[in-house]
Amino acid sequence: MAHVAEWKKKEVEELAELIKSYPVVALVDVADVPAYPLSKMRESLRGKAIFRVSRNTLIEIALRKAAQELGNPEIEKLVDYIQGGAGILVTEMNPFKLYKFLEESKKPAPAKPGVPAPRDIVVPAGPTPLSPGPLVGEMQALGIPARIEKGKVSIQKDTVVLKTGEIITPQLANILNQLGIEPLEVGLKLLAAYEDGIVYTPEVLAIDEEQYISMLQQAYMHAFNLSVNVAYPTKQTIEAIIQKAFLGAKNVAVEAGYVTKETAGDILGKAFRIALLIAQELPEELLDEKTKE
Amino acid sequence: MEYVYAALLLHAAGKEITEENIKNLLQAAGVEVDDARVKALVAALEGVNIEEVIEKAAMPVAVAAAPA
Amino acid sequence: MEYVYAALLLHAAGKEITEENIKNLLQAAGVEVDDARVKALVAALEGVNIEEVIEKAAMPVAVAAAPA
Amino acid sequence: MEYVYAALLLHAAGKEITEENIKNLLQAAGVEVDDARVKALVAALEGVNIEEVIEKAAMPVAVAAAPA
Amino acid sequence: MEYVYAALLLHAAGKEITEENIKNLLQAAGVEVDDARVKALVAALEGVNIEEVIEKAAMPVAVAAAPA
Amino acid sequence: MEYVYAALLLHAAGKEITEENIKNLLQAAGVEVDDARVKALVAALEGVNIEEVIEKAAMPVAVAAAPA
Amino acid sequence: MEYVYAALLLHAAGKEITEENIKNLLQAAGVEVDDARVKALVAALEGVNIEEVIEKAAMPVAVAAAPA
Repeated sequence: MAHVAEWKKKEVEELAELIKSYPVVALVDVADVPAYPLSKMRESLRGKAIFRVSRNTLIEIALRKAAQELGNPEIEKLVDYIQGGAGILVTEMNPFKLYKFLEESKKPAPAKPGVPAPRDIVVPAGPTPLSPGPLVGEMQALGIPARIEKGKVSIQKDTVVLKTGEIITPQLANILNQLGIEPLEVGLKLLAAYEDGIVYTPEVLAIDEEQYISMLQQAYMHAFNLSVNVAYPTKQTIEAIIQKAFLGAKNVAVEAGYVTKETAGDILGKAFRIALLIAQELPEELLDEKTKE
Repeated sequence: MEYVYAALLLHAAGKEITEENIKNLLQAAGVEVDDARVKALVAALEGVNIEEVIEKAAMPVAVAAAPA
Repeated sequence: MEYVYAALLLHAAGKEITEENIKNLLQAAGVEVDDARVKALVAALEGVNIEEVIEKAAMPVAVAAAPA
Repeated sequence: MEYVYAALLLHAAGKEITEENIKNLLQAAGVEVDDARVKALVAALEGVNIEEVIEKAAMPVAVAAAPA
Repeated sequence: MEYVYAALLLHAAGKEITEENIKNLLQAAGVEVDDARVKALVAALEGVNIEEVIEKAAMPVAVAAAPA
Repeated sequence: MEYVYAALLLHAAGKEITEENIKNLLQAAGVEVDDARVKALVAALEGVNIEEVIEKAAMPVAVAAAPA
Repeated sequence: MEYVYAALLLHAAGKEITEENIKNLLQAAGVEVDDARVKALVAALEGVNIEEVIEKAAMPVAVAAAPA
């Protein structure tokens, strides 16, 4: 039997223990996250989740061990999602909330050559703290309208320097870094999350909040319509119910040409509008002075 | 609606809107007149400033046309 | 407007809109009834498709409610 | 406008819009009738679908949106 | 909707909107009254200024024209 | 509105809208249930095609908003 | 839609929208609960001001008035 280092045994032990003691276990990829943002992220996770970076092989062993000890083979499915530089994150947040939280805690990061732009990169118009130098020429070469104003470099107008998916060149990275523009994003990339026998992938977890909001609104409108249409009054709908009844009554009266204090205006108005519209169809010489107005 | 048009015709012609006048008009048009409707109409129009009402009716046009 | 409400109450209740029914209702509400107005209303409503007119009033919001 | 109201009264009453009918009506309203205008009105209305116009008038905003 | 019309009839007639009055009216219309619905309606109307609410409804164009 | 939501939840779940079911739901939501309101709701929904009613826009204000 | 109605019922009842509360409600309605949907719903609604969202839905007139 191959010798296994003592620290590895201990590490697996600890990881398995974590996996066993939280309802939600997520795998995250930290390969692209530099040390500093990573420590920032650890901070923001404090109190919400426990986060451990380890070796992929040790995570795999720990998952299998936890699955066996819990008698829950489902957890082992997470092994298939280990990728990059994996870390393990255990929490009580539901996987959807966890995903949302991780997305929201992504931080802007400086430009790196060779990396695709996650979205259009814009150099905004306005003054910069940069002093005149060779950089101005480089900017102009890249189509950035830079000028010297009051002894500093100033950008004349908002300029898109790179479209989504285009690769950042070393020259551009340098310029963006000098300007203090951070076009990239770093954060923990969720690979998969397990809870209650189900493994959730990012595609499933990326919920469209707008859609839920429109569903809420639709549900509310349904309730509103139901309440008003069957005249079941609630605090929110009593006014609409009264208005519906009133307008129904008024419309019937107007349609019938039954003049009351409330309908006189509508009925006379309607008759007048009809007359006006008819008058519009008539030749000019037929109209008297008043109608022409 | 013929009762309403009769009232407006009288108004446009500068005549008073009375039961008799409306009745006359409707009869001239060959309408079999329902006295109750004439009565009710004249009563309802009492105190109504027709000129004003008509002007307002033309107004929504202006309001509606307003929003940019 | 109480005369119109009475008529619509009858309509909503599936009852016939007759002079007598309207009168009854108005009296039950403690209104001193003007026969001419009752007559006029019933006459005016003849030939009006109440259901349709009410519905017409409610319609356009459907447009509005349709989520963009 | 009294000529137009006269025509609409006839239309609402289900009568034909003829020169004679309009003249009768206007005279009953005490209006001094201009024969040429009556003639022109009747001729012009021949090509107008009054029912359609009435429908349009029920929707003030639509009307409102119309004027260019 | 007959319950609501009953309430509006009472309002238009200047009477108080009480469970009893609504019930009376509905019975006069020949409606089999459901006490729970009467109760619910009267409770919902408490504190509602009907006049104001109706006025709001009567000005559809103004409302509609108010830009969001 | 919680009573209406309860009814709609039942409807969406394909369950019958009965007083008991609504009461159960409201209690599960921690609402102190008013029996009269439950009764009134069930009575109001009797014979109603919910699918149709929830899609039918309720606010009649829009006469003015009728699209051109 | 029953999940959304459950959320609105909780909101209207002044209760917190938690996985447990929604699950309870759905089970009380006899719905076989899909945990993932509950989780997704609760996560999506976190931080959403439901009152505000609903109010926006309640103003269809403004929408309707928006000229095309």
